[in-house]
Amino acid sequence: MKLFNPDAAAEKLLRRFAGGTSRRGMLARLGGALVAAPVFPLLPVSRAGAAKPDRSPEAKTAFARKAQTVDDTKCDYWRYCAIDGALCSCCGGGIHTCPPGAESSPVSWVGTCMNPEDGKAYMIAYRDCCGKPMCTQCMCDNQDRETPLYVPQLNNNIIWCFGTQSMEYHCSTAVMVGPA
Amino acid sequence: MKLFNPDAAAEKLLRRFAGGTSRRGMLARLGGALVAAPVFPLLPVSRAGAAKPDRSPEAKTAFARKAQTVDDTKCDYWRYCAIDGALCSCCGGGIHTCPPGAESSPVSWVGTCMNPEDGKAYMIAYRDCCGKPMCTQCMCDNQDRETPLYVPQLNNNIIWCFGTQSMEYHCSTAVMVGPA
Amino acid sequence: MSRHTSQAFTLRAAAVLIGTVLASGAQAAVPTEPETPNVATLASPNPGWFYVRGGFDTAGTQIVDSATGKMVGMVDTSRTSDMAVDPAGKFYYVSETIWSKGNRGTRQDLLSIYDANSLKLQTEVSFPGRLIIGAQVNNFAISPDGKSAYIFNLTPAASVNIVDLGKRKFARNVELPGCAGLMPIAEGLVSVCSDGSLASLNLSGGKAEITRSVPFFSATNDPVFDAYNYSVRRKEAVFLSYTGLIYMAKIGLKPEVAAPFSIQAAAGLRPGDTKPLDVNWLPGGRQLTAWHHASNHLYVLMHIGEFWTQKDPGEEIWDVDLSAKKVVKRFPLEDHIDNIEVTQGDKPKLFVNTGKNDGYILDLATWTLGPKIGAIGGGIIATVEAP
Amino acid sequence: MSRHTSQAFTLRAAAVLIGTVLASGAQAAVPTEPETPNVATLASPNPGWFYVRGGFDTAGTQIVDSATGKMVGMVDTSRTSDMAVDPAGKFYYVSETIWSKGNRGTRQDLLSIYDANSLKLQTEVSFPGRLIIGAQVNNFAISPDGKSAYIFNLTPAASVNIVDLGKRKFARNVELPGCAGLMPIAEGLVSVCSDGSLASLNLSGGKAEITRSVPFFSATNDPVFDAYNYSVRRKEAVFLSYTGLIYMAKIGLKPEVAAPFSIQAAAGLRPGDTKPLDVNWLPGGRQLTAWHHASNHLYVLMHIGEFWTQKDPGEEIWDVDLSAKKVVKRFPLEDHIDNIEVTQGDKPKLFVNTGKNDGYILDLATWTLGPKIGAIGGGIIATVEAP
Repeated sequence: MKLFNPDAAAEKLLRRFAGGTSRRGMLARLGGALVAAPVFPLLPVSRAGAAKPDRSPEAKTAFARKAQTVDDTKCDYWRYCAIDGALCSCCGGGIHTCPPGAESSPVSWVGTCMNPEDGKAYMIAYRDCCGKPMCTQCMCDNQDRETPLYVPQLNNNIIWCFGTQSMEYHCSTAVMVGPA
Repeated sequence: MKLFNPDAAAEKLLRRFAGGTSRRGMLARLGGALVAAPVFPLLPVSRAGAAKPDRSPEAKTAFARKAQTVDDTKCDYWRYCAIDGALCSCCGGGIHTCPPGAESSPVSWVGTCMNPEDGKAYMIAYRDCCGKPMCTQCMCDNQDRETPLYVPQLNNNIIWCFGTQSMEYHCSTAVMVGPA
Repeated sequence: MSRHTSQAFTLRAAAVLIGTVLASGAQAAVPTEPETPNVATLASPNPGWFYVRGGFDTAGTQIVDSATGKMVGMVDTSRTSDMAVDPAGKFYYVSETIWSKGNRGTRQDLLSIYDANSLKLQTEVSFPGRLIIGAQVNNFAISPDGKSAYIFNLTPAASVNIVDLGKRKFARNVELPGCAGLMPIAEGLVSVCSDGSLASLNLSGGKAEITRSVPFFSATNDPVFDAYNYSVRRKEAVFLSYTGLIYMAKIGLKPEVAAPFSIQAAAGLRPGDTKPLDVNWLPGGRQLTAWHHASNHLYVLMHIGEFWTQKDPGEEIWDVDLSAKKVVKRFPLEDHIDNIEVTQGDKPKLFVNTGKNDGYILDLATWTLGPKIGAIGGGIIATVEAP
Repeated sequence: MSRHTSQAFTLRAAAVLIGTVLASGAQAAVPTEPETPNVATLASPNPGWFYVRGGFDTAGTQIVDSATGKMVGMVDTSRTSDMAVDPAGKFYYVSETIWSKGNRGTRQDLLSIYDANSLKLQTEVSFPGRLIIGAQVNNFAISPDGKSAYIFNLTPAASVNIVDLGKRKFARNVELPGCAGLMPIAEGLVSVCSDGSLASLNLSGGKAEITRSVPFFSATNDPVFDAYNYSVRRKEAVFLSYTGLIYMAKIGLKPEVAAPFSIQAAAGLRPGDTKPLDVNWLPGGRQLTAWHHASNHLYVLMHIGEFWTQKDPGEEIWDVDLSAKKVVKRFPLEDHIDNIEVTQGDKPKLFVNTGKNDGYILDLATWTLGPKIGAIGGGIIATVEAP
C-alpha cells in the first residue's frame, strides 16, 4: 500500500473506489493519479477527532445544523450533505439500494456528514444508480465540502457511472462507509 | 389515376404526399390504403365553393374567427389552424422553411385553414422538420379538422418524419398548397 | 460481470433491509454501520399500480403505487416507445425505435423484453417498423394468451407487425388499410377504420383475413377518439365521439355496436354539436377516458368549448354509469388534465396528469383528490387487471 | 437522396423568400401561392450570438441572437455533450458519448463536426473516451490554430484526448494527473490541479511534458471554481475562489498568477470566510462568472449564504472592474440564476438563465433586463470572439 498516502480517510476512500470489485486496472490508474497529485487531508471535520465530537453550532455547516435523521426521502436527511441528483429512496430504491433494474456504480464521490444524534462525522459514498432513464423524484443538490472537478472524488456534478453497462444516470444513493 | 377517388382535394393531398420526391413505393402503398378505405370528402369547408366565400361567424371555427395574418411566430397565425408542435418560424426557420441542418419531411399531415383576408379556405401541408433535437420555442397545438389516427393524413400527433434520415422531431412548418 | 455482482448484492440486501426496518423504531439507532450497496427487486405487476409515462420527448415510465402515491420503480421506455404488460405478469414489453447514434445512424425497431421483477433486459426482438408518435394508447397490445405482440405500423400505410413471444421472433406483417388501433381477441385483433367501421383481422388461419363491420360513425362528421377503451376479458370496447356520443361494442370477429347515447344528454344537458358558435361541455384531452370494467363506469375528461377542441384538457371529470346511461357525478379540476386512467380493483382510484408532468390520485370511494405528485410524467397512463 | 432534395429546395427557396418579403408590405397580399419547402442556412458564428444548452438530460444548443432575443438555429448537441466553435468560424465541434441503443449497447465517443452554415454533419471522429457530466465549461477546447481538439477525460483518472482536426483522426491521450479543465495555448494546454497549482502541458515536442506552477490556492480550504474564464487571445485567465478571492493569471508554459483580491472587499464589505455561521455575499452557481475581455470586467453571480453554498444560484450580478479591483455595479435579480455569459463585442450583453430553462438578455450599456425568454435552455452558455 506504499503507493497511497497514509491518511486514513484517504485510504478508506480508495478502498471504496475499488468498491469490492476486481477493477484493478481502474484502481491502479486512479492510485497513480492521486499519488501524482498530493492527496490532501479530506476535510476539516476529519481532523476533529472522533473521541470528542464538537456539537456546537460553530462546528456545523448550515446543512448539518438543520439535518434530520428520520426521513431519507427528504433532501435534508443527514447523510445527504453532499448529494446531487434524484434520491433513490424516492425512485423505488433505498438509501443504499438501487431501484429495480438499475446498476450500482462500483465507484462514487464521497461526503463527510455529521450525524445529529452522536455529533460524529461519517463518510458517505454517493453511489449513482445507472443504466435507466433519469428518475425525476426528490431532486437534491447539497454542497457540504463539495469540490471542483480537479478533486473528482469530492465532486458531485460528475455522472459517477464508471464501470457500469451504460452511463445513463438514474438516481443516487448514500451508502454508509464508516466514521470519518 | 383511376386508383384514386376523383375528389379534387383528395387528389391534391395525394400529390402532396408524394411530395415531389420519387418515393413511388410509398405513394403506391398509401394509395392502396386510401382506396381500400373509402376516401371521404376532406372537410366541410371544401364544399363551400371558392366563388362565394362565406365570411359569417357561423361558417368559421373558433380558431378562424380569431386568426391573424401578420405574425407567423404566433400560434394564432391563420395557416396554423391544425398545427401541433414547435413553430419552425421561431426556431431559425420560416413558415415553409426548416431551420438550418434539419430535414423537411417529404410527406405531411394537412389542414384546411380559412384566410381572414379573402374568406377562402386553403390547404396547408404541415411538414415536420426532422433529425435535430426538439425545438422548444412556440409550442402550439391547434385542432381544426384534426382527426384520429385512423385518418392519419389529418392527424397531427404523428411524427411526420417519414422518409427522412432520422425521425427525431425538430419543428413543424405550414406550407401553402393552394385553395382547398 | 456487473450483473453478476448485482445479484450477489441482492442476496445480502435482505438482511440489511431487515436491519434498517428494525432500527427505524428506536430513536438512537440511526444506522451508522458500513453498508453494502445493492439493487432492489420489484413485486409483480399489481392492479393497484399506475404506469405513468414521461412527457413527449422524455423517457421512462414511473410506476406509482395507488395506495401510497409513491414511485416503486421505472420501466425503461425510451422516447416515443410503447409499453405493454405480459398478461401472466412475468414481463414488461417495450416496443421502441432507437437510432444507433441518437438522432442519426441506423434505425432499430425493437421489442425489448424486461423481467417484471428484476426489471433487467431479457432480450430484444427486431421487427420491420412501428408508428412513431408521442406515446398514445392502443398502438401496442399483447394477445389474450400472451403469445403474440401486435405493433401498429404506419409508413404512412397502416399495418400491424406481429412478434411471436414464445419464439421471441418477428412473425409477420399484416396490412390494416385505413385503420388504426389494436384490440386483441382470441382469433386475432380488431381495429377502427376511417370509413366508420371496425375491421376484424382473423389471424388464426394461415392467411390473415380481414372483415369489416357496418360503419357506425362518420370520421368526417363526428369521429370517435382513437384513445378508446378496450377490455380483453370482457371483449368489449367503449368509444366516444368528438361531440360526446358514447358507443358500447362487443368486440370479436363480428363486432356488435350498440346505438350511442349522448354524454351531455346523460347529464341533463343538450347534446354536443359540430356547429361553430355552439358552446357546450365537450370531451377532450389525450387519454381522455378511463373505464372501470367491473362497475361499468366511464370517467371522461370534459371541458367547455366549441367543436374542434378535442385535444383541450379536461376541466371536469364526468362519471358515466354506462349501464344506466347516466352521468352520476361531475368533479371539477383545478389543474387542466390531459390523461386519465383507473385501477381495475374493487376500490378503484383514478390517476390524472397534466402537461406539466404533475399527477394526482383521486379516490373514487370518497371523490377526494390526493396531493400533487410533481415530476411524475405527463404522458399516458396504464393499469393492469388482476392476474 | 434526401440531402440532395434539400439542396435543390434551397435554390428555389431564394425566389420564394423574396416573394414573401415583397408581399408582406401590402395588406391584401397574404401569401397564398403554392410554396416549396426548403431548408435555411445559418450565418457564420457571430460574436453577437449566445449558444445556450438545454438543461441536464436534454439535448440541443439553441443559438440566440443578442440583438433580437430570437433563436436563429440549433447545434445538435446530444445529452452531456460538449460544444466548441472552430476559431475560423467554419465548424461546430461536438464532443459526445452515445450508446448504440440509447441507455445500452455499444459506447461511442465521437467528435462530430458540423458545417457552421448548413449545420449538416460533416464527419465523426472516434476517440477513446471523455468525461460524462451535466454540461460544464472548460472540458472541451480547440487549439488557438484550430488544428487540435482537446477533450477532457476522467475514468476517474484524469487525462486529455487529442484529436487532429486536420487529419480528422484521434492523435493521442496524455495523462493530467490530479488536474481538470483545459486552457489551450500555442504549445499545448494548461490545467488547474488539486494541489493548487497550474499544470502546463507542452505538446509541441514528441513526448508530452508536464510542468507545475507553485501552488497559489488551497483546494482544501478555499478552492477556485472549475468554471473559470480563459481568453485564448489574451492568454489570461480569471479564477474565483469559493470565498470570493479573484486571481488573475497569465497562462502559458510558465503561468504567472497575481496576488488575489476579495470581491466583497472590492465592494466595500468584509471578505468572505469559510467559517460556519458567517453569513456574507458569496459567489455561486454553475457557470457563475463572465469575463468581458476588452473592458476587463468580470460579471459574477452572488448570493447571500454561508460557506458551502457554492452552487446556490445568483441573487445579484456583481460587475467587477478587474483593472481597478472595484465592484462598480450590483444588479439584483428577480429570478435565481445559475449561468451567465457575455458577448465579446464593444457593446456587450449578458445572457443569464435559470434551472427552469428561462433566459434573459441584459444590456450592459443601460443595465436593462430584456423580457423572459422561455424554454431556451438551462445549461451552460457560450459566446465567440470576433473572427
